Amino acid sequence: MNFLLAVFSQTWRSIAETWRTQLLSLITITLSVLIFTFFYLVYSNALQVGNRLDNDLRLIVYLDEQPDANLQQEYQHKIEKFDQVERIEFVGKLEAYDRFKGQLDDSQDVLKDIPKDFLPPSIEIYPRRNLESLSRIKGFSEYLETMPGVLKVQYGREWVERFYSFIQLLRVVVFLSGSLLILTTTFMIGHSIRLTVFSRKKELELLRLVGASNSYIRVPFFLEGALLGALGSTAGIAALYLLFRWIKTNFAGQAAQGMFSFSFFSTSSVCMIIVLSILLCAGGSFVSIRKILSV
Amino acid sequence: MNFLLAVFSQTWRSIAETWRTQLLSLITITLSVLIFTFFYLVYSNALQVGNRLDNDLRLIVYLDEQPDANLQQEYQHKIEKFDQVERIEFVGKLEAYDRFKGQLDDSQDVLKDIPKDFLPPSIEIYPRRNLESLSRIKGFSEYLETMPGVLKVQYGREWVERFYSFIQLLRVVVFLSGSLLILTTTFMIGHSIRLTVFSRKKELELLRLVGASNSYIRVPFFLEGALLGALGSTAGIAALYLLFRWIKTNFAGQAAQGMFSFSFFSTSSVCMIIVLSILLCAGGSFVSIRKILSV
Amino acid sequence: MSGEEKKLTMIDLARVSKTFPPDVHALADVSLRIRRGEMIFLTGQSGAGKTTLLRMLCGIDCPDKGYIEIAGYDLSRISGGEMQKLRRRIGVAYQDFKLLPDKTVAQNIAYSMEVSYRSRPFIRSQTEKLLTELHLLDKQDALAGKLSRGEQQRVSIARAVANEPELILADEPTGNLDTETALLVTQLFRSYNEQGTTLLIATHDQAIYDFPGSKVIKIENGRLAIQKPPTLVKKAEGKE
Amino acid sequence: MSGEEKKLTMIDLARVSKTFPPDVHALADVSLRIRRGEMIFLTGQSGAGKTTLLRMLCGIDCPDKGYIEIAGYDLSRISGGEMQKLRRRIGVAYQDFKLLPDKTVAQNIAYSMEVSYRSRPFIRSQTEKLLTELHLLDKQDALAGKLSRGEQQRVSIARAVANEPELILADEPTGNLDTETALLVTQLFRSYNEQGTTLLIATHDQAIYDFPGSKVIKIENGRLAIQKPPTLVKKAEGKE
Ligand SMILES: Nc1ncnc2c1ncn2[C@@H]1O[C@H](COP(=O)(O)OP(=O)(O)OP(=O)(O)O)[C@@H](O)[C@H]1O
Ligand SMILES: Nc1ncnc2c1ncn2[C@@H]1O[C@H](COP(=O)(O)OP(=O)(O)OP(=O)(O)O)[C@@H](O)[C@H]1O
Ligand SMILES: [Mg+2]
Ligand SMILES: [Mg+2]
Repeated sequence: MNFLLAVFSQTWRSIAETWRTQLLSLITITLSVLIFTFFYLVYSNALQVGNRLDNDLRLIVYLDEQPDANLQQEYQHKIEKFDQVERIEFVGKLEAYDRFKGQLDDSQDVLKDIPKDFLPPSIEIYPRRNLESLSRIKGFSEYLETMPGVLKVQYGREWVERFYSFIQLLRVVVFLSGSLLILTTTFMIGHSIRLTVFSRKKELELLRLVGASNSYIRVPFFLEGALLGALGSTAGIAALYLLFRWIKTNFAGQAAQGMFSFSFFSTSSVCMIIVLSILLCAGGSFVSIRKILSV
Repeated sequence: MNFLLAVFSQTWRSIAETWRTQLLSLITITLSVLIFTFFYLVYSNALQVGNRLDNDLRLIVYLDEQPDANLQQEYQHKIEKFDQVERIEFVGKLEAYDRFKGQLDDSQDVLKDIPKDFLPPSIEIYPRRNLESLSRIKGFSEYLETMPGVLKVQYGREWVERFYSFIQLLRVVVFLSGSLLILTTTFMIGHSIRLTVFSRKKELELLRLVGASNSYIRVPFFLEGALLGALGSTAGIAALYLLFRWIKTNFAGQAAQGMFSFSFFSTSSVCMIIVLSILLCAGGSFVSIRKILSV
Repeated sequence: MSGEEKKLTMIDLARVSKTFPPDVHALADVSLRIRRGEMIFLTGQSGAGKTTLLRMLCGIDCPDKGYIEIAGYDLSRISGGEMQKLRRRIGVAYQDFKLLPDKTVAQNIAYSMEVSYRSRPFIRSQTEKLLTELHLLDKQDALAGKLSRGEQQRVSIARAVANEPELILADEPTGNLDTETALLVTQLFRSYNEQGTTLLIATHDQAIYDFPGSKVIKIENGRLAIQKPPTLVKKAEGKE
Repeated sequence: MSGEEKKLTMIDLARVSKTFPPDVHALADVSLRIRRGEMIFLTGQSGAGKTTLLRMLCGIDCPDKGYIEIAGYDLSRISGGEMQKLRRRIGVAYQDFKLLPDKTVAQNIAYSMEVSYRSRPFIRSQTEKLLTELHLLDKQDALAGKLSRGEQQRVSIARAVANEPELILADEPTGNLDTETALLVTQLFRSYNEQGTTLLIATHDQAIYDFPGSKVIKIENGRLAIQKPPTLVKKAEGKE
């Protein structure tokens, strides 16, 4: 009872006396959490963008004759022998004609005099959307061309390559910046905590000398660290959320319907981040005093 | 002469005695420069990516009749009245047929029996590649549809929107992270310098008390700061260059031929960055002692 | 040493040595027994080893060789928690004061009582009483760092005695005090001694120990030299 | 005051006052003239204002009111550069020593000489000479923070006199020293005085100023009280 009272009054007093310096630590933590979560958010959304952008990726295999059900199965078999694919679609001559007509829209009249089967039938292959299968797409297309009855294999080679390298590059950049930032923030928070502890080194030493027990000295630091972590991470996440709303309303407008579905962290992730920050700060404080308390 | 000797021996002694703590500052500066230049590089390359990705952006205006030279000029005039454009191209019926034939490649035979003028003539309009003109593209397309003789206006609406919002988002993200990082690195370097100066506060005070002149005290700090800045920024840029090479060889391979032309800073930019770091660190040290030297 | 005698002993040193690098023999073979309730003065030239001895008695330093027992605890075997409890029973006035310059005088004095969970009213009344006795009541709320050295020294003494310790160790407690102010300190120490507190005071100030019946130990280059009365210091004995 | 007299004057104070918040009148209306080559002792109870006076003489603090002149310079009008040059001509032994604990004894002493661009051999020989006189030669390469308080005090005195200043200000220079060691310091000061150096020594230690012909000033609550001989202190005058 006495102990708890003493510890709380200690904590309270130290906060009241040092809040100006603590503010600096708080800003550090807030900034760190903000930066860290910002990158995490960008990274996780970037991964999703990658998954959506390549929905259009497909190989079109033009055939010289309309395949019957048997042949279709054979083709399917052969294709799947080479690589796992997401989906295979057979497009007959008439289907192709309808599509073309659909594209011409108002000017469908121009097709009036043309036989409905002037377009070749085709197979549309949607490969697995991952980077390994992409790296093999050229080989895939060459393999498909060797199949009997194949006129030509077409795919948005240029686009595919652009996209994948772009997305992959984006991932690498985000990942690298994230790593650099984690390094920096760890450094900063550690530094900040060490500074706080160090600025009170004399007081801690005196407490040891007059016989304060270990917990009497440490618990206030632990509580302060936890409080800082809680406040800092909450502020950081709040700032991130505001930023997120701002970006979403101002920049992701047109994209929102389409390929991006920007999402914030789930509530449980937010809680995790806050709890982690609290543990980190409290733990950091705790460990830092250890060294000083070797008197 | 005496002064210079004293100052250099002072500087040398202080470096020899405190290089362990200075190492921390050096790492801070290196990290900061690395992070900062990394983002700058990403940002400037991202802008370029934006400029290349949209080379494919165009509006296709299908016409019901092949326009003669007069009409062409009239169209051109009307189009340019609405908005500045990059380029306008007239595609005649035969040209359209040739293109279509080219696309069919090996299966050109299917076109054998079809009249060569079954495709409508069109105008291809390449708008200015900037965000304002993009935001008006819908209006542009509607305007074009009101022109006489226009069957249909087509453009990769979805793609255009996707791309632009994506690139714009990328820019915002990179810009925001850059700002956050500049904030953080400024904070860190300032902190680091203040710490260095503070750790020698007692010595500086003593120097004042025994009658050292201002320059006797400041010049060594200035030199040290400059040295730190030079070493730190050089190390940071060197690290960035290694990173750049690594990314380029490992991830930008396929893209290198196409849309990205990854480029590092020019030599003069590198020099600028180093000189700026030196000035910043030296100046920071110089200013920091000011406060202490008010004894 | 019998159990009875052990109970009466506050400080027991046996052949204690301490060497600092490179080869400063700060203490060499010091054996000493101080009974409860005694007031002993420790003298010796500057650099003789007085502070080193006192630091070992409150557990800041450890001896290289030898055996130290305080209030029945063997300092080489004591656990961390017990050491801290023991420290609460010892009041130390350090030669360099160890005051916190950014705290007020009252706060500085309160530190030694707070760690023993003394009640607030007790802390307040004790602080006021001591500051009155040391003529510092008007400085109660001044920052310790702003005081004159002599005032700081008195604050450090007040902090040492505030928690009513069983043992008071004072290192040069009157070095920055004029004769009159030093007298206040001496009187304070005497009154504690009369209540049964053991005191060990390291000092150069002949004025405060030059009275009939005073018990003085002199250190010379880390060794016990003269003592007055001569029976005070035990013969060197092996580790018991 | 005639020009001749002005040349002979080292320290000139006219109605100097200093008040610290909240309302500590550390100095009140102090007028004082000390001629070159004199050795003056400044005494007074703890908290009387001795340190405050010395701090103002070396320009660390400014008086609230009054006029201070050192070696012909009016301290209220002196420029920063001139103040620094003047400080090189004044050696100060502070009451709290102001040593750098992480530097060796020799380095600490060298500071006062390096700022005057003294040559290395001079610095070395001067350091050795002073340390020998103060019985500290074996501590030359020890870190100042590791020394005993008395040793530190002597180092701070050595630093104060090392640059052969015209004026030496010493604040309680023997507070942590035993009688014999204090004698070394007194002798050092005397020898400098004999070479013409002016000395102002704040002290509580009656032993070092209780000799025939000594000149003693006493401060009481910030005011000059007794002086010996009585002619020493000038009458309070207005600002000249
Ligand atoms: N940490 C240390 N490292 C090296 N030498 C030390 C250390 N502490 C003390 N000494 C040396 O041990 C000797 C005894 O020091 P101590 O502080 O005990 O002297 P003291 O009797 O208290 O002297 P004073 O009267 O000057 O305070 C001194 O020569 C001192 O330089
Ligand atoms: N910076 C300050 N702020 C507030 N009060 C101060 C400050 N410096 C000194 N004082 C007060 O001024 C008075 C004179 O202090 P000073 O240090 O001059 O005394 P002193 O004569 O040197 O005493 P001692 O012999 O104890 O060193 C003291 O009461 C002290 O508390
Ligand atoms: Mg000592
Ligand atoms: Mg004083």
